[in-house]
Amino acid sequence: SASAKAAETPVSVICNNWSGFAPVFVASDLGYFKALGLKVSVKVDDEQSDALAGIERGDIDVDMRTVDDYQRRPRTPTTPGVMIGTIDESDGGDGVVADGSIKSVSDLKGKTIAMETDIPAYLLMQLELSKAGLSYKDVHIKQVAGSDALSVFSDKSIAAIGTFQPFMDQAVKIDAGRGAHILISSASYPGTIIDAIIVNQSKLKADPATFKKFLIGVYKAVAYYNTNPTDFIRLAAPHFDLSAKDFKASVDGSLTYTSLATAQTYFGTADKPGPIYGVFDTLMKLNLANGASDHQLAAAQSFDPAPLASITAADLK
Amino acid sequence: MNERLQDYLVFDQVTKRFGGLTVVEAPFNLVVPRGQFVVFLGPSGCGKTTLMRMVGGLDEATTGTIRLEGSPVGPPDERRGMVFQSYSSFPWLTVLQNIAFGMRYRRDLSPKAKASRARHYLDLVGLSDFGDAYPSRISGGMRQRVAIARTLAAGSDVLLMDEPFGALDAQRREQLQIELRRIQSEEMKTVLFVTHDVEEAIFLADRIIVFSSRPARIIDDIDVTAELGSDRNLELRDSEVFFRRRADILRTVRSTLTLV
Amino acid sequence: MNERLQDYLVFDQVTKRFGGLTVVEAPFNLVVPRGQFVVFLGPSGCGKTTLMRMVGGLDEATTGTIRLEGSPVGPPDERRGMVFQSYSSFPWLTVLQNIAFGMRYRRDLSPKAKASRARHYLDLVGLSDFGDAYPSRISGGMRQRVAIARTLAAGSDVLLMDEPFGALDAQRREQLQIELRRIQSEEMKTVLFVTHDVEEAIFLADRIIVFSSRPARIIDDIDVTAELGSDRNLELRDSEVFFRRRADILRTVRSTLTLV
Amino acid sequence: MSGALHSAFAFRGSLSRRKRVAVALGSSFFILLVWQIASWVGLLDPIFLPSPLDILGTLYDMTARGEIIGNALISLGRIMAAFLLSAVMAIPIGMLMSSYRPISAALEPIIDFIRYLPIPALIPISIIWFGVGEETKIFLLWLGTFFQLVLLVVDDANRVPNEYVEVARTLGARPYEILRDIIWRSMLPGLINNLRITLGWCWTYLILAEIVAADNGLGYVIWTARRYMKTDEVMAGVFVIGIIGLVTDQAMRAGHTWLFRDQGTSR
Amino acid sequence: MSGALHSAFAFRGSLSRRKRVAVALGSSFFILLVWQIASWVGLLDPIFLPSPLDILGTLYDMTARGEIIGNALISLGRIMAAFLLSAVMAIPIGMLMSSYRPISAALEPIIDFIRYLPIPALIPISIIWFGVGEETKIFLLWLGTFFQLVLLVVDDANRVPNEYVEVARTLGARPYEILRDIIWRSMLPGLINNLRITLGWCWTYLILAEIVAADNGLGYVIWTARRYMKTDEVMAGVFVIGIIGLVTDQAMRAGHTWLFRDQGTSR
Ligand SMILES: Nc1ncnc2c1ncn2[C@@H]1O[C@H](COP(=O)(O)OP(=O)(O)OP(=O)(O)O)[C@@H](O)[C@H]1O
Ligand SMILES: Nc1ncnc2c1ncn2[C@@H]1O[C@H](COP(=O)(O)OP(=O)(O)OP(=O)(O)O)[C@@H](O)[C@H]1O
Ligand SMILES: [Mg+2]
Ligand SMILES: [Mg+2]
Repeated sequence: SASAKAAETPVSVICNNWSGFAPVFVASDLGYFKALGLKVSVKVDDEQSDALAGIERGDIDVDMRTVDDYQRRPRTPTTPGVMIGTIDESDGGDGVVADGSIKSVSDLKGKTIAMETDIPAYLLMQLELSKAGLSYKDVHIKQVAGSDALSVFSDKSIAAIGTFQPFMDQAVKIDAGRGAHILISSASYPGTIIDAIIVNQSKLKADPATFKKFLIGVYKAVAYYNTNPTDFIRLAAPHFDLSAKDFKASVDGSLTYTSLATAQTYFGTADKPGPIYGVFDTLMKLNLANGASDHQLAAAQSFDPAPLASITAADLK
Repeated sequence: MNERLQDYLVFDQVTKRFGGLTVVEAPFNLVVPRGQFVVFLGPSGCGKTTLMRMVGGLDEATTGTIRLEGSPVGPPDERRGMVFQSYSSFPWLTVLQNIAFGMRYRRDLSPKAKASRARHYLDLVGLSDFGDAYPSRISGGMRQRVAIARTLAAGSDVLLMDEPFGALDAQRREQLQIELRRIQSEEMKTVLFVTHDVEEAIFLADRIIVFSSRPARIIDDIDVTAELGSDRNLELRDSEVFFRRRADILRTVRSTLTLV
Repeated sequence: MNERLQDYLVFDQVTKRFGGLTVVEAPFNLVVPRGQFVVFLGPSGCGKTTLMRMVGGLDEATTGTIRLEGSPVGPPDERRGMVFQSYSSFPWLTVLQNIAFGMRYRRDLSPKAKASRARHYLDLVGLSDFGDAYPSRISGGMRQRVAIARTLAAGSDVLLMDEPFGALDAQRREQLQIELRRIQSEEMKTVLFVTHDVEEAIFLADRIIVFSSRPARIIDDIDVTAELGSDRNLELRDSEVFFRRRADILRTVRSTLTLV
Repeated sequence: MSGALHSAFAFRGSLSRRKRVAVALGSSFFILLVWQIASWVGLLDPIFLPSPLDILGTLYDMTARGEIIGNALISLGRIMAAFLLSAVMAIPIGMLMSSYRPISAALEPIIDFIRYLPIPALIPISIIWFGVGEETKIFLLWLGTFFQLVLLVVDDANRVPNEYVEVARTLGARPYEILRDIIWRSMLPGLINNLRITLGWCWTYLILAEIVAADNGLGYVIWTARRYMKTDEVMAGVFVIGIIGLVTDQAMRAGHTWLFRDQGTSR
Repeated sequence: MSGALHSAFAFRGSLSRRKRVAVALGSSFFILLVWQIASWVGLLDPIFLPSPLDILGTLYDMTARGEIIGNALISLGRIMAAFLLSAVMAIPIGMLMSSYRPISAALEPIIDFIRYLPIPALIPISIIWFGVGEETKIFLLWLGTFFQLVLLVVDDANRVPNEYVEVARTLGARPYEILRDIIWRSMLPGLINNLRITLGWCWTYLILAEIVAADNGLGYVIWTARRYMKTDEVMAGVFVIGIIGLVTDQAMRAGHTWLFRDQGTSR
């Protein structure tokens, strides 16, 4: 055991404090990583640019971001980073809350919407706008941090806010007086807002076993959630400074942890790519259109399904 | 009325202590009639400045009271003008503006009257050429003259002058002594004047108070006017009686201090 | 060697201008032999302090040079000690520490020697009771004495003293005059001393330089030692020859200044 | 009574220690009371600004859960490290800039430029340089403090009266001795005041520094709470910072008064 | 030459205007050169820190696209508004705090508390109070400046020698007249220096303020660019802020020297 401890491979992870990343903490708490010979540490940072800087410097091994975040500038086809798995998908956790006067997306024309342009709500909104024959040129976007959206909504000149949970529910509750309601929700776009596990491909090549083990730990924790949600929540909540109840509320109706099977389905294999490749291309178009990306990235180069495919159900035992 | 004039400024059982240090010892009593020119003569550190500051309202007596026209002196006001030992002028004002500042809070003078008065005192102290200079550009003695002119321009009833002529040359000093004496007697000003120069003391004073070393006690109270009359001029200075008085006082003063 | 002693301190065609204002007019020449006690006497604002500061290396002559021991004076150093007209002591040091500061940069004295020297000068200026007091707690005259003691403790070869005794009482002043004269002659110090007190000038000086009003020119150069000898004591002060000389000089001084 | 009031309100008057504390507590409680009442009558929405009592309750819970003290100590450590680093660099550099014209001419434009820069924009480059550990956090705090502090030091050193310098020079002090014995000692009271002021400034950058690749510290606690809209916890964290500030500030003031009680220069 | 160097390096010496400018330009160019060379040889990754020439090129493009000048003016306007508000409030309050003990006793703890608070944590409540318009932005900038400035003002007012106050009092000045004629005039040189320092500080809060419900201003430009990791644009915006800072700073320094040239108090 002493020698095993000495051989523990450090893995440093960076992500924002979104409940979707809880399996990493739970896997640590349950000793899954330790058993696999990994020593995982997590740093919290909202900013994609900070994470990229960390990876560039070599301090960070694993980044967890949404697929659309992955595509953004300054990523070029040569920027290090490849997606090897998923951890959760947004299932009502992101969206747009609108004033009572906004019945449908087309009512937003010419209105002021407060939201950050690098959150999932922005993409969802873009999808809905194009469905309604509109684009971001037809609305007025005011930049605001996702956490500030709620306060901003108290200003009557703001017709809608793009944000995430728990702010969406809070906005509906606080501003019930003005008929606040959820106009757009990620629940209507399953499999679109997916958090991916991103690693440096050269590191992956050098030490595929470590990353495979990391994935095993994560999916074991997801499996633990699916069989034992109460215990999982009890373990996860303190990592977010939340009570078990609050943590449960932040998961239910917001997100789904992707199990090994789901992830494998999404990814497919190198020969037979799964649906996530299609989602990638859709998002790529949106990102290119709104200027968040300036390089056409190929899905084939952005995913590496091999580590995931090599995991079997037996590994999770 | 007459009584009022007689006990115009009264030190009534005054004492002053700074922490453990007794500067003025009880009972310090002194009655100064209106229009008297009183010179304080005493060893360095005995408490002269402290007494002046208490009259000016800048320090408070530890016990006892100082009364002016019958009522205890309060915080400083324009009735009591002061020339400080460290002749401070305001660095952001020119020499002329510094002098004019003396009248800044007088509401009874027109701006024109103030300007001409300021110019008058500027000339009086011999700084006509330096009206527009700033204090950082003039010599120590010139700075002292600015402070004197400022206080004279203010025209207070009581003048508290703490070694005002210390940094002046003999010539300028004599001239200002004569001017000061003239102003004082013409305008019936009451003056408390600190100096270390016995000759200056005799020349200016109606009355000389000689202090012991700290804690300050009065060891002599000399009525100069009784001996020399109230007219003072340069001839007096060379006179026999002046010279004799000077020698006497010097002797008294010497006896006040046992030097270490 | 002898020549060296004779032209120890030399003002060579010195002039000084502040902007448009000529303070010292060319050619200002003066040769001071080593060990001479020179008193500068002149009207306020004539340029005495400016001359002293130039010797001290704090100001630069506009043209001409000042030479000490043959080479032009550079920036200030410990050879030339100065007592400033505004007697500044360091507020963060006690009186004794201020005096000891005078020797702070002398490497030839042991800490013990420094301490005893500091105490010696503290006593000399009559501040024995105030060694531990801070400058903010003492009187103006006491502060001046601190500055004097500090400079004396430093023990420079050349002493530049700008009205050092201005704020002292007659007693203390006489005592310090005698001490200064003693130190100067015993230690062969060269002293430049500014005063407005003619009596003090005569009592102290080997030589008195009388200045005109600004721009400073030498209007008289009096060899006092030739008349009074080099021994000075209190009796001298009361002597006939002293009194006569004083009257003479006062007359000269009076003539220097046409008062406005 | 009216006399006491009058003398307390004297221009540059003095106030006994006891009265000062009483007034200070009084005014603080008054503000808290107004705030509490405003909350009670519903003027303040607890989602955006909880009442003082709620904050206190939350603070108690968080402390009991062990979320406060450890993190506060970590933040305090970071601030101290960054602040000491700033001070240790700014004081000598500022003194030299004040004393030597060429040095100030060379550094002034650089300092003037950098000190205007928005710290958040410089985070990625600092991660590249210093990684995701403590160094970056301390660097960011340092960046926010050093360049302002150095100018305050220059100002303090410039205020040292030339007279003092001249006295020392005529006593044979060499430049470094003047710096050590005169400039330093004479500027000390002003400097300590300015350090106190700058320390407060340093704290305002805490969140900025502790949301960068963070895993602990008060800034992290506040930011995490904010992400889940727990305003009471945000405010509890903010309160802790305020209290730390208040205490260090008052302690430094008291130390200042005590240290320089004899100099009679600054009140 | 060596003599000139020697005299330039004199303690508290002087340096001609021309030499000062030469040294300043020299040192600035030196830094830029080192940076440029480091970029050329590949020491700096352009994704995180582009070279000065790249930044200049980007700046040119952005200016041509009309992204710089208008936004810079908007930011300048916000800073000016917030800064003037801070100064207009801090100067009288600071002067009163310095002059009247009870006022300082009452306000000190409140100021000490607030000035430590992390501004980002207070954004939501300020949006609630002031909406999403200019008011919130100006309020946040004010919040970052006022509480620090007021302490600097207190310090400046405390440094006014008691002697000056005493002279004025014996000339019959009443308290408000002392404040106006003595404290104010005497503290002015120091105050202007401190205002200059605080102005720089105010700018560092620009991004914080302009990412709150913003759609214009340099902070917004920088933040938008940062979201998309357009580091060259970020740095171009940062550069503009730095240049604005440098220019206002040098102008204020020159004004200071000119205004107080006769007082001979501060260099
Ligand atoms: N920094 C300066 N700038 C401009 N003029 C100055 C400066 N310093 C001194 N002066 C001028 O030089 C002249 C001589 O000044 P100095 O201080 O040498 O006189 P002084 O003989 O020492 O006078 P006092 O006996 O009053 O001390 C004065 O007229 C003064 O106005
Ligand atoms: N603020 C203070 N705190 C403590 N002691 C003080 C304070 N001010 C003055 N003293 C002491 O009071 C005594 C008298 O001082 P004061 O200034 O009145 O003397 P003075 O007679 O004016 O002397 P001088 O002729 O030297 O000006 C001194 O011994 C001094 O030490
Ligand atoms: Mg006195
Ligand atoms: Mg002089």
